[in-house]
Amino acid sequence: MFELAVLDSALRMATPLILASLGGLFSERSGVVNIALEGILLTGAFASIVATYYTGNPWAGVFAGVFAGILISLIHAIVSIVFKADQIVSGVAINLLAMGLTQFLTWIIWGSSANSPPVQGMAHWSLPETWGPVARGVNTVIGHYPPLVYVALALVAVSHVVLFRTPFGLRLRATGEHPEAVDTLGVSVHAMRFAGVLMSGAFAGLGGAFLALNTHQFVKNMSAGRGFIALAAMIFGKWNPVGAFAACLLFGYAEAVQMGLQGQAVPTQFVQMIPYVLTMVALVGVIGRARPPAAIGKPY
Amino acid sequence: MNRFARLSQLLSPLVAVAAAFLVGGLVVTAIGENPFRIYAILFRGAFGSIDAIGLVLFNAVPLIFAGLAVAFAFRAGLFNIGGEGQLYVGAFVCTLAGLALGGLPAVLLIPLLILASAAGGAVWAAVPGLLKARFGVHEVINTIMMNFIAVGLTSYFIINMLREPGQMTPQTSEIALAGHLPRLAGPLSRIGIPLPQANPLNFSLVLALAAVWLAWYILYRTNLGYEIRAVGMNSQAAEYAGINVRRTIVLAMLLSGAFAGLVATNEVMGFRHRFLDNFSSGLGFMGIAVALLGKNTPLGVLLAALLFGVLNTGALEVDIFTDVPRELILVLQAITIILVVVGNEVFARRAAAREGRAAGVPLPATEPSREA
Amino acid sequence: SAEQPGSVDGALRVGMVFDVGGKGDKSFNDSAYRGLLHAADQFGVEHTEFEPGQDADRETGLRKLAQAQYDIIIGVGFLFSDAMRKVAVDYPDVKFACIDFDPRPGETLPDNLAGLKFREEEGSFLVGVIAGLFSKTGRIGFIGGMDIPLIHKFEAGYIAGAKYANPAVSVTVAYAGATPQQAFADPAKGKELALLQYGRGVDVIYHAAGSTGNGVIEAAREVNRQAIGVDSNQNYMAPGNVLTSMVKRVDNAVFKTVQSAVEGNFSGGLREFGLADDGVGYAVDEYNEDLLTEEMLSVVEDARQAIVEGTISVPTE
Amino acid sequence: MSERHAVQMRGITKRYPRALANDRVDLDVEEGEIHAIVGENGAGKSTIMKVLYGLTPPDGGEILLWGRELSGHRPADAIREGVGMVHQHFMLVDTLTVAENVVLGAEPVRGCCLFDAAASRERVRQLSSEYGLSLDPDELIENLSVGLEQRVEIVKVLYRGAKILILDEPTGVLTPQEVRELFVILRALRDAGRTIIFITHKLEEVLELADRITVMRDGRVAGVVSAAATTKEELARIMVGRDVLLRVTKEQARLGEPVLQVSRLSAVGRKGSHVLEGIDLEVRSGEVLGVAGVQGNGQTELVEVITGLRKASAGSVTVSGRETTNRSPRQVRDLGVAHIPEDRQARGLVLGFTMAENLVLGRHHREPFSSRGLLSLGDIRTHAERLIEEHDLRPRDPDVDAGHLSGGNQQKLIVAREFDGGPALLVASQPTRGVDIGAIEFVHTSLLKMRDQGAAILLISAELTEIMTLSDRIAVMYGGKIVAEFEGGRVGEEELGVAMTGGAGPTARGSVSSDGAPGSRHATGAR
Ligand SMILES: Nc1ncnc2c1ncn2[C@@H]1O[C@H](COP(=O)(O)OP(=O)(O)OP(=O)(O)O)[C@@H](O)[C@H]1O
Ligand SMILES: Nc1ncnc2c1ncn2[C@@H]1O[C@H](COP(=O)(O)OP(=O)(O)OP(=O)(O)O)[C@@H](O)[C@H]1O
Ligand SMILES: [Mg+2]
Ligand SMILES: [Mg+2]
Repeated sequence: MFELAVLDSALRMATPLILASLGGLFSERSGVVNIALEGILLTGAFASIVATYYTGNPWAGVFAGVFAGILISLIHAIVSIVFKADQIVSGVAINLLAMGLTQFLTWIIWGSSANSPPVQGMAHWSLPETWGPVARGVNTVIGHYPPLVYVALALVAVSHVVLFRTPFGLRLRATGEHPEAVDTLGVSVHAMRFAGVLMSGAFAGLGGAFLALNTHQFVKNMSAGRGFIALAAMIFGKWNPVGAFAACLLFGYAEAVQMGLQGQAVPTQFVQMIPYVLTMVALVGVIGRARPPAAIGKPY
Repeated sequence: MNRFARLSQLLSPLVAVAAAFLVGGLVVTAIGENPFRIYAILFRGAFGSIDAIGLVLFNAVPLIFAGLAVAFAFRAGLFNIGGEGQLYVGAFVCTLAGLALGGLPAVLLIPLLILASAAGGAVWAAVPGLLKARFGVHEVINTIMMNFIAVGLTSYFIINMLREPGQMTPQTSEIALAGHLPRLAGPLSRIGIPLPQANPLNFSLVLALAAVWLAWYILYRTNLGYEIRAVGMNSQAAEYAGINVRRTIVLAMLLSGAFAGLVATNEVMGFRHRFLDNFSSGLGFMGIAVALLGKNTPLGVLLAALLFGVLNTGALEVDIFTDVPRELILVLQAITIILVVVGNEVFARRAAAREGRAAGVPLPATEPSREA
Repeated sequence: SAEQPGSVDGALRVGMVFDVGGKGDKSFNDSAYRGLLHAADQFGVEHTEFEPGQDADRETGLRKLAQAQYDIIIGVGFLFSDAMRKVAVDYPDVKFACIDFDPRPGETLPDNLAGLKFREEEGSFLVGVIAGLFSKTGRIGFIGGMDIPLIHKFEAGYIAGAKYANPAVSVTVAYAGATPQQAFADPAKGKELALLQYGRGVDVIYHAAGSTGNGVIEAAREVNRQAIGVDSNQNYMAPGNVLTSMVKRVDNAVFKTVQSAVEGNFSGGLREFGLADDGVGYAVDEYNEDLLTEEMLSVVEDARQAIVEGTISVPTE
Repeated sequence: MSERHAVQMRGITKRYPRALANDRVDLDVEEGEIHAIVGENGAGKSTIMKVLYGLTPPDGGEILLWGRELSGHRPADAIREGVGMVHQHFMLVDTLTVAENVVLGAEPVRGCCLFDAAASRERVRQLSSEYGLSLDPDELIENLSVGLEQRVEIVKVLYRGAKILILDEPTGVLTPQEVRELFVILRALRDAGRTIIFITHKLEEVLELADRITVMRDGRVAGVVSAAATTKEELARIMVGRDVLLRVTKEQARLGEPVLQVSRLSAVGRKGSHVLEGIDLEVRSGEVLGVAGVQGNGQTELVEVITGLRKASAGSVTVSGRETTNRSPRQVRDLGVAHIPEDRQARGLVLGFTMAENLVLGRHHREPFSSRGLLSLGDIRTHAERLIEEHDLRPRDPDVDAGHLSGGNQQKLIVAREFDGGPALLVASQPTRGVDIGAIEFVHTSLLKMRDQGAAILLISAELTEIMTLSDRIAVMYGGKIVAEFEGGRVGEEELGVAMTGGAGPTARGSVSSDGAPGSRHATGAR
């Protein structure tokens, strides 16, 4: 259970979850529930492949994923912030929209309702071999992760700093707790919430880009429920970047262990349940009540 | 509420649906198809014949149950994303009972299987309910997790223990004939509605309508409903009023799960007569959309489920007979939801503004009381 | 695609209903679709096709096609078995064919329903032989989509073949998921499953997991090991890293079925396609010919001969 | 007093869907004065201030600051022009620290873009010592008493360099000592040249503190008077438009059997500390026992234990001789205990329920409102119509949602419900908080009427005048204990105040407040 391959796998499985849950966190910290993470992941995945397909450059795909994530979360922002509609309804609708739109466009662009052709993937980062044994050593340790894994890890730290060490983060957190207070201080609640929701789009879009670029392909509904797991991780992590990160690692780890345990005497279906049962047990036993931002879900 | 507000309550979803069709039409045009032709085919698929209408209803039935499940829990302030898992367990228990109790006559077996469906769903929903009531764990996470677990568990039992002998297909044998819900084609033909015999519409529709009524009745005519709504709107006040909040949460989840479990009456008792692994393909999630579109009221759920039934049924026709894929319908559904909620807000604000203008005068300040 | 019932020029009308995954899956469904296109090319038949959104749509869709006077309706995938049985009886003038038909013991099919089965285990046996011969580590892997009987056939044949080639070989087996989503449409999961197996010394992995398997092939490319494709020839997807593909000639079956209808000699009943009639096989092309040695191929061909002659019987479970 | 006008508002009109909140209001505030605005609930006081602060755009009228027209109608514009506001409901973020709340929206920055926490702390320290407002910059708001929260609000305003301070009902939730301290601070601010606008219902305060007074009624200005030249009675008359009984008269209590008996009652808070310690109480039929105390000293918890909302860790509670210790709220209610909760919106009402539904809350499960698990809608409606009639609830429509009622009417609804059905014991917690003098008068007379009909009444109030006028006996709580008991009418405000603070400094808090019930702190924030 602790072999390197399993840990590696855990980190990679966790990466899209980490990105999506960080995204969800910015949205929810600003007071906007975001159950659209699933749809944003999917949209990001799709856009990243489209862009890579046409440009041949996976980094263009990364930017397209982020951009598409922002675009689709803009719908969520407009519907739930400007029009003050129910945030959960909006999220459900966006999930549907993402599902339909990505399949529809897959069909338009590639004539397939199932998947895209393979595209150029992202080269792993590594030091030049000419640097000698040191470079080789470093490469064997870190070289087997896709670049976006490092980006995700860095973003955990960045998110923590942004949320807890910048004026923006202070305002964002205050907006989720007590929007009136923020408003009376001359800070625009709408602007903060737009920022939160759009950031969630950017992060989850990036998560989608990772998901697709890592397999070099878009497959319909390839988010496969990860947006919901990310949401659970965010709650599990008590709306903190580091907490959410830890929860994602746990989920990723449980998933990897599950994959690694298969083929033993236990029926696969039971092994496949491990992450979910583990989550429930952990929630009851370790974590208990998590306190969401006080004004979450309430239009302002 | 004044008449304008009431009218707009009715009107706003209609306008939204129309607007969604407009947007969908633009998309269709953009891909070089004639939207009028596509929509004509869509509506032919949904309304073109008695058969088509029967299919609309048939497709609406599971959405009614799944939507009620979400809406009912919502009234207690709970967000039940676990409809999918609950309906699997409901169908599983129903199938088990239908296989085991073959000797019973229909008058006994049918009610028993209906109960079994509801009970299966209820038990599955009770777990997150209990965890919420007892440990305060957010039901959203647990219902999601329970979905995955339900799918895995039923899959295991269906494939490894209950699979129809000699079959590859991961499905059980047929349940006892006495447990089949009759199709509606026969009775309807007798009263002059020529629904084809092959149409899958069955008595589960009647159960769905009864469930809509029951949900409404429980919520608005019983103590329990009063308490559920009180807990949902203000659990502190409910506690103050002597309502056992934890118990109410568990009960609300139980009932919510029971509604989800009743999907089995259509799938297992009325249509396939067996449990097919992974039969649902996301009904539980569509239930969320249906409930929200129906504003979490039983009647709203019914209407929203019918709308989705129309779209799904028409989508099949479009998919078969044109080059426009069914995904367009998903897009259409999503746009409809977005526009309905936006429309509601816009209408509500306009109604409020009107009311203000109509009132025009300040409210009477607190009048001195007569006891003074 | 056609919309109006009744054909204009008397051409035969063919309707095809896909399995989960649908047109463009580069695998099972595409193989069926290729057969249809080939037939359209050859015989000028008209055709339409669609993918059902939910389970009940299978039966409804078949009926709609029958009502719209399609002459022959092909369901792709065993999930159509029940619906086909019912609908075929209601429309005796329409011909039906079901790929991977799942017969009940002792069942006889109506004259207008052809059940087309494949002995995937036989093809899987041969790619298993190749894997067993190729593996340097003596460890090979299998990744299935869902833990269901159909996929067990692939697994059982593959393992038997590998053991035939190398009795000491060990096979690691994994399944992707319990929902169709996770099982057949999650390449990220497939890739991780494969990387994990490769990380444990496995050097060849055979997948039977739809789009999830695309991740397996991607993993092979990434760590420069071998994958084995399934259903369609997937060798091109990562040249040099797809050892071979177990091809299931659904295209041939579809083509032949349409042909029989065109020529007026369509007959109902069960038909099984195995190694003997090229219903299944393994792919060798420019992408993998450098990987397969003469000796390997001769062992494989011997095995094929033995299976056809019945001296080797391949397990299905 | 300077000649300059700090604020001139001309013809301000503000219309809400259900009310004309401000109707051509003119307001002149001179530089360096303390200007009070008084008026009943809903008179439009908060609205005119929100307009001034830019929170609410007016439908008409103009605003001049120091003779210049105010540009823009956002709080940011007002803040820039030197206007600061302490809101009626505090605008503090619970989960942030004092310093973070103070600098929010105008944060000091370190480096390129990092929040400078050290500088924030330093500024808060500096400002609070400048005006004698001792505050710990690192304390979380959720751990502060209301009095301290208010200081944070004031520091917030000062931090932004406000020259005009608006305080909307700043004294409603303060103890007498805290009020006195606040006044000292406000006078100091005025003497330092700042202009203060001060909203209140409390006429004594106005006369004590203000230089000039604007009286509002029904959204209009009913008069502007100088504090030196008016009396309480005159102010009340301008406010309400009629003579008001400023003091209720009560008859001698006719004591009956003991109804509520509390002995050696203790309860433990979330963090394991004692929130109640060895409380002994007795309330007899026909008697009002007032419980005074600084908020957060266990009053909330005492009420919760008595009504079954919180578990006792030791001791016992009996009602009419029956043991109710740690019984469920329903069991307690069914013994004839009625309860006016301290926070009407958080506990007392389901805002999404209609008036009729709210009027049976807590009794919905009993005959005649339900039988065999089914609601009797007819009886519920009749009941509602009767209570609406008897208590003059507005609007007179049982189908209106309680959320659409004004604050005063919400409170009256609860009073009507809890008074109905002849309870043996009435636990009334802050029964007149935030309601105007007309409604206060009503609640007070009703309470005494109930007492005279033989009910036992436990009255908890932060309003000392209320305690002193209504109570037959007064118990004082401090630190979760009863520290003193007085006969009603035999004790002065001063004496009570000293007992309430346990002899310590005026803003001292007992050990219990930091982990009081979750609702107790919010109670002060909500209206
Ligand atoms: N934020 C708001 N949004 C909508 N309506 C509001 C809002 N605040 C108050 N109201 C409406 O204004 C009316 C009176 O509100 P408010 O509570 O300010 O009155 P009040 O001054 O407390 O009245 P009373 O004199 O009876 O105590 C109510 O009808 C209420 O619904
Ligand atoms: N946001 C709002 N929406 C609708 N109506 C409102 C709103 N705010 C205030 N009102 C209405 O405006 C009127 C004046 O309200 P305002 O809050 O100014 O009263 P107030 O004098 O401050 O009363 P109080 O003493 O209760 O604080 C109220 O009767 C209420 O009906
Ligand atoms: Mg008010
Ligand atoms: Mg006010």
